[in-house]
Amino acid sequence: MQNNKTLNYADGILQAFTYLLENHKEVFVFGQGLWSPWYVGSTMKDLDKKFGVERVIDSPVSEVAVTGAAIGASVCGYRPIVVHPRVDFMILAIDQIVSQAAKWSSMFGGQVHPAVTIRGIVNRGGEQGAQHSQALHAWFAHVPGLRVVMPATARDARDLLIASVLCDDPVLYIDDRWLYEWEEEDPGIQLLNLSEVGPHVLKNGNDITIVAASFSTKLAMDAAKTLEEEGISVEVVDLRVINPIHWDVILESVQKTGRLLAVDGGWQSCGLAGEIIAGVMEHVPLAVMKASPKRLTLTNAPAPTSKVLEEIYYTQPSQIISAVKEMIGSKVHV
Amino acid sequence: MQNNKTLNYADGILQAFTYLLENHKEVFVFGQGLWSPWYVGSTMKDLDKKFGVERVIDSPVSEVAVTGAAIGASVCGYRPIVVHPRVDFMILAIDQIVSQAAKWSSMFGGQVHPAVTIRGIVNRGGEQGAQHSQALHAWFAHVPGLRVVMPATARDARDLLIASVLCDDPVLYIDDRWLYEWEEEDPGIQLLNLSEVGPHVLKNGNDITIVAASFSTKLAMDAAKTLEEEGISVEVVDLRVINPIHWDVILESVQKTGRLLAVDGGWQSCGLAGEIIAGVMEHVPLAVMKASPKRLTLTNAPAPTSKVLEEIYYTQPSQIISAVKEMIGSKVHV
Amino acid sequence: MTTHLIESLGNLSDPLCYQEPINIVGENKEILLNELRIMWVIRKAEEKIAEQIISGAIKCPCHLGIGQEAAAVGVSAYLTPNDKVFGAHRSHSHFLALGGTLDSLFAEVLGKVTGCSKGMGGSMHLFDPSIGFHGSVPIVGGSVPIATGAGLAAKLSKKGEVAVSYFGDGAIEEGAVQESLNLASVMKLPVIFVCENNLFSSHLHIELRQPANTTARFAQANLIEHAVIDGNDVVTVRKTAQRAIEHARAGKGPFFIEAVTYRWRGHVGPSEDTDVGVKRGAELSVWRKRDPLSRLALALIQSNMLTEKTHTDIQEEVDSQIKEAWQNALNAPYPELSAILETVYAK
Amino acid sequence: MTTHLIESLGNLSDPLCYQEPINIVGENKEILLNELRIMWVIRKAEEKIAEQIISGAIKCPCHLGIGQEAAAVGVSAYLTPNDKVFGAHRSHSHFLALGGTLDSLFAEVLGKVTGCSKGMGGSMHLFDPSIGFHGSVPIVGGSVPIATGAGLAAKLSKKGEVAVSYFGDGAIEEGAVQESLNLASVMKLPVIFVCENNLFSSHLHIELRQPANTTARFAQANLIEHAVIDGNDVVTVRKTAQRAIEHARAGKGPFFIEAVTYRWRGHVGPSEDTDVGVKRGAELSVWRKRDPLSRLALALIQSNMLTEKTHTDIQEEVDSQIKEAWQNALNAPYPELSAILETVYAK
Ligand SMILES: Cc1ncc(C[n+]2csc(CCOP(=O)(O)OP(=O)(O)O)c2C)c(N)n1
Ligand SMILES: Cc1ncc(C[n+]2csc(CCOP(=O)(O)OP(=O)(O)O)c2C)c(N)n1
Ligand SMILES: [Mg+2]
Ligand SMILES: [Mg+2]
Repeated sequence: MQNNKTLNYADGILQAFTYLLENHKEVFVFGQGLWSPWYVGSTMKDLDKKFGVERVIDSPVSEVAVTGAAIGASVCGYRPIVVHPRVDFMILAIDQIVSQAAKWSSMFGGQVHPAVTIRGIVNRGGEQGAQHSQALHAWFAHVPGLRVVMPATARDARDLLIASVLCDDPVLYIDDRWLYEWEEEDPGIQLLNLSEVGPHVLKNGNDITIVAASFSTKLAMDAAKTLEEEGISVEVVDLRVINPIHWDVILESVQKTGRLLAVDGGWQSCGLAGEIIAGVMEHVPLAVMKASPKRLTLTNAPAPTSKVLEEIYYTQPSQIISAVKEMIGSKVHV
Repeated sequence: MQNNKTLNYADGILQAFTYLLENHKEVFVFGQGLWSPWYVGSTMKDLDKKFGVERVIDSPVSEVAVTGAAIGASVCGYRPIVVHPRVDFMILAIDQIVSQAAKWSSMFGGQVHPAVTIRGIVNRGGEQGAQHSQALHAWFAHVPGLRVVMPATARDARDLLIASVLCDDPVLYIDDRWLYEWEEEDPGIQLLNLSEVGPHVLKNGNDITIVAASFSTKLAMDAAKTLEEEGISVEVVDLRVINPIHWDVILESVQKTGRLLAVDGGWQSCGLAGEIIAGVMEHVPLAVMKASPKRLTLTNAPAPTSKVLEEIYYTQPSQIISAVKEMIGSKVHV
Repeated sequence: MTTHLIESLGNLSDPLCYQEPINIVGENKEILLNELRIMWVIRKAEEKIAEQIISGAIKCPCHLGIGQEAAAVGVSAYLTPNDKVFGAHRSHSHFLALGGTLDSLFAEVLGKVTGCSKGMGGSMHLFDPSIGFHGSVPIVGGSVPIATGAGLAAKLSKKGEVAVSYFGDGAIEEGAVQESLNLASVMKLPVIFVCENNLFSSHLHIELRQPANTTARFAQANLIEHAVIDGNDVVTVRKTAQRAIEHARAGKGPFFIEAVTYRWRGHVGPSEDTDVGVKRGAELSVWRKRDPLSRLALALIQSNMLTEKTHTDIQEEVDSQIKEAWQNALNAPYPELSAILETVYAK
Repeated sequence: MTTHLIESLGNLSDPLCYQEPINIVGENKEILLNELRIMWVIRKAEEKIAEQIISGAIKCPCHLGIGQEAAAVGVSAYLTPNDKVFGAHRSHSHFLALGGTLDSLFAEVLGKVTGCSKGMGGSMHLFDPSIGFHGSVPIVGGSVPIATGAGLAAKLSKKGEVAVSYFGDGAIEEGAVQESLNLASVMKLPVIFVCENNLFSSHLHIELRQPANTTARFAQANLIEHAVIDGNDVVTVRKTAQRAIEHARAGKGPFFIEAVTYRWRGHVGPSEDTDVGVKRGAELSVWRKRDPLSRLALALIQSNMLTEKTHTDIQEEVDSQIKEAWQNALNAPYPELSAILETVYAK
């Protein structure tokens, strides 16, 4: 697989698991659905068969105990990866993630670091409804002590999963099923130090900066392509790690373009898009801004089921395109 | 009590419980510590004795079941108030709050409304440490379907608790122990419709708008007083209800002053202060702004225990004063 | 009282047992025929849904309970619309057994506004308080604390109502369910916990998830009255439920029914999952013989309460009901787009 | 195997019973004297803390286990520093019994940088891996899944290590604990669950929170080997722990010890809570007679292994250790202010 010219997101994840289990004996995987292709698409295919059920462990329906147990194993020298097939299920274990894993280093004076990676999958659409569609990354990005990774591209899906597991801090790794088929060219595995990974410019442009993460980055790229054809030059900044955020690349880009559109697949209030706007507006001088910043986020409601409602519930590239045009077209509000 | 000239926050809460239990037979209270003055200060003193242990029910250490049971009783016509003596304990029940209570109306087509009020107390300082000091209101403000109330003043502590319980939606009511002694004049109980309650101007001013909620509002008021003496006129907007936010009063105030400082007792990233900045900067024309907006939030770390560290961990009025002076002193970044 | 810990389902988990016609001695014919008919309604409704998933008409995830019909039908017999019933992800049977209409179920599964949740829920979120069904949700174990709270409401209002909480053998692994059992027990709440133990949670057999294959252990640990029964015998379920409901209505606290059963289809969708479930491939064909419908039908025929002809008539009548309901659902409109924002808060 | 469900603690919860000197027939004198000495260290350390809370020197919330010393001392006897022990909010005894130093405990309680958690934890967050103590946390039940994971690590690394999880009768009401029991059982993890049942969770007696006053019911329901014992008898605790540890080290899975005990002080802080705890006022004075220290001391004296004089010497020696450690802690510096930000992430 390593020599393929292109890689898709799902295969990127599978490669990362394979690499980690092959090269690091202290890595094991724990969660629901691991002995059957259940919810995780092809991202973990046959890992149990390849690496044995002792290291790829399917579990009872006990999110708290399983997550806590992984944290426990991590403070004993292991590097477990917990898999929650949906972010919605992961929140049952939130106390273990936020009050335990995120705080042990601090509470014990930096003497212990739970090197656990918790994978939560955003899995929505398909009329699954309100309890099976949540994307709550903003919650976790709120919490010091956690690193929160949201890859958009296939290479990041792989390289950031590896970096997450090899990082000594507790990491929340959130992937999105809507990205599983997204492909890109692949130069092979790159070993990264997660604490040094920050946002990067996925596409250069001059007229406006779109900041996004995960599937929203893909939406932004799709919109940017269309806009480019119409002569509007969009810079897309892909966040990659949403906590802690490294601001430099974002600030530089907005300094250059003078316009900021933040796009996020989570809800608006106290969400990631608002964080980007706040962080930028605190630091980029007002006079640089050519338009008021704007955000596009999920509809402010629980996810509906009916497909006719799903269609308008989720952000479409066309909305990004309109927003950009409005921001470019409009003068600075004066 | 009703005829007192002044009222403090703790008594405000006690009056609300008393009013509700006296006047609404479908109200009952459920949670830990209710048969003993445990964690809740004087805010629930002797309610069990006055209204009976059938309606003021102490519980096992089972946050999920107790919260879920209150939701269940609420969909059967009751108006329960769940009491979590700390926000930290409440998050164990987060699935019930966020995936159940917040979503039942939507998921079932608006045919049912869990009229439950969940009281979570912010109880920190005193060397209690990382797991007993959290203020996670931003999480709940992120979630459509919940109303999130954070009273700052004694009257609001009372009147908004009553309004929360009489509101048909699930409400998270978050009070802060550091406010229990804060007093104000009391014209007596005012019955409010929670869906109409929004931010209000607690103090008029012209030079800068400080937006805050709960204990941060008190900090802002303290700072504003000092600043006033130095000739700086601060407008303090107290949020009161942080989800959904009614923006008008906030936007009007910033339109007037041209400066925004958001102060919040939660963490910064994806927090409430960032939400205020984002919402304002999206809507108040750039040209109106006389300075970049700024936020003051909790130190970006879990709460320490040692008192020497606590002193610098929590925001002090002096920091607000310096920030305001810097914003007023500085020209607009150009 | 000394209680022996139940550490195994024994014969109840052996698919070779309990295949014979059920015991209907002394039972009322009309009641039995009605139960047979409702079970057919459930079975055929779910088969229709399976067919329409394959056809592509249904998009939403459906968890079919084909093979498990007797539990819901037996449990519902002594419930009234004032009782409060809560389900989970696999709740078509719970809904229909209480009298939920085919029209509103099919419409809901299609996301139509005439659905029982106005098209906002789909298969996993059913709701009809007029029949006493107060909601099903797919977070495993999520509705069990809520049902417990309905029991608390019933206790407070002192009208003899009971709450019913349906869940599975997987759900018992959730802390939420464990906490609820203690709460209901210590507060003596009128809650009937109905654990449909179909031996599987998704692809995993209970023996890979728990140290024993019976869940009534937890009723015992919480000192809750309980019964472990053949969940595919509608008469046994009904009689047990009667006992449970009387117990709860009388203020004696909760009751736990472990109804042992098996689902014929996969965890979600129409397939049989024989390639997926650990242990499942070998067992399924044997379990099909412990069919709740044919075991009742055969018993009725052997006792001359039913002829093959009448049995066929019943099925044909149900078929045409289903056909009509499906057509109604297809013809119904989708919700207005404004429903998304309008249902978030009460007006 | 047929197991009878344990539905009551019987005499173990009756404070009038188990007041006599403990049985030390056949026991080694040095071991017993050492146990007596450690129990004195724990008792006097906590009395010192109580005194210093009253004096105002200690600000942080301290949950004292005075009266419960035997459980930790007995459990620690056969543990090695490679084993992984986890505690909760009331863990001074667990820490000291494993060999944690008075200096580092007192300094931690004062928020000093020489504390076992470098002054970042306080009384409720103790940590010293060099003695096998891997952390205590005050979210009730919070460390139980973590200890279970240490058991998983031990199982994976196949070195015969065990994990120990201390918790209380209140914690068993948390879903986290219930899920952990199942997980440890089905995965056969080498975890020793030690439930110190002191009959109270904060102000509430167990009878107001659970339908029975014993928690071993849940070990039974999860098919976990267990023992319900007098937690104030250090020899019984030690022997039971030995059995439990051998069981776990041998790969036979978890073990659950219910050690019945009573705390003499209030839920938090130095007071006695006799006005607060439902049922507590009447019981406390009787429970004081089931003192783990005097019952051991008296047994030693009666068997001529100890004289009153030696006993006084031991106590005085401990007193001076405590005095010195307290002084060291007072003299130690506070953490640097930068510690707040520097400990959030690994370097
Ligand atoms: C909290 C949570 N965890 C996991 C899931 C995924 N899931 C859906 S149904 C199911 C199986 C539940 O098994 P059981 O309770 O026995 O019900 P059955 O499917 O057998 O009817 C699982 C694990 C979920 N929906 N919610
Ligand atoms: C999740 C959570 N809920 C509630 C509390 C408050 N609390 C602290 S200690 C305690 C009592 C626990 O009782 P038990 O487990 O028996 O331990 P004991 O205090 O008796 O040693 C409670 C309820 C908490 N710290 N965490
Ligand atoms: Mg099942
Ligand atoms: Mg206790």
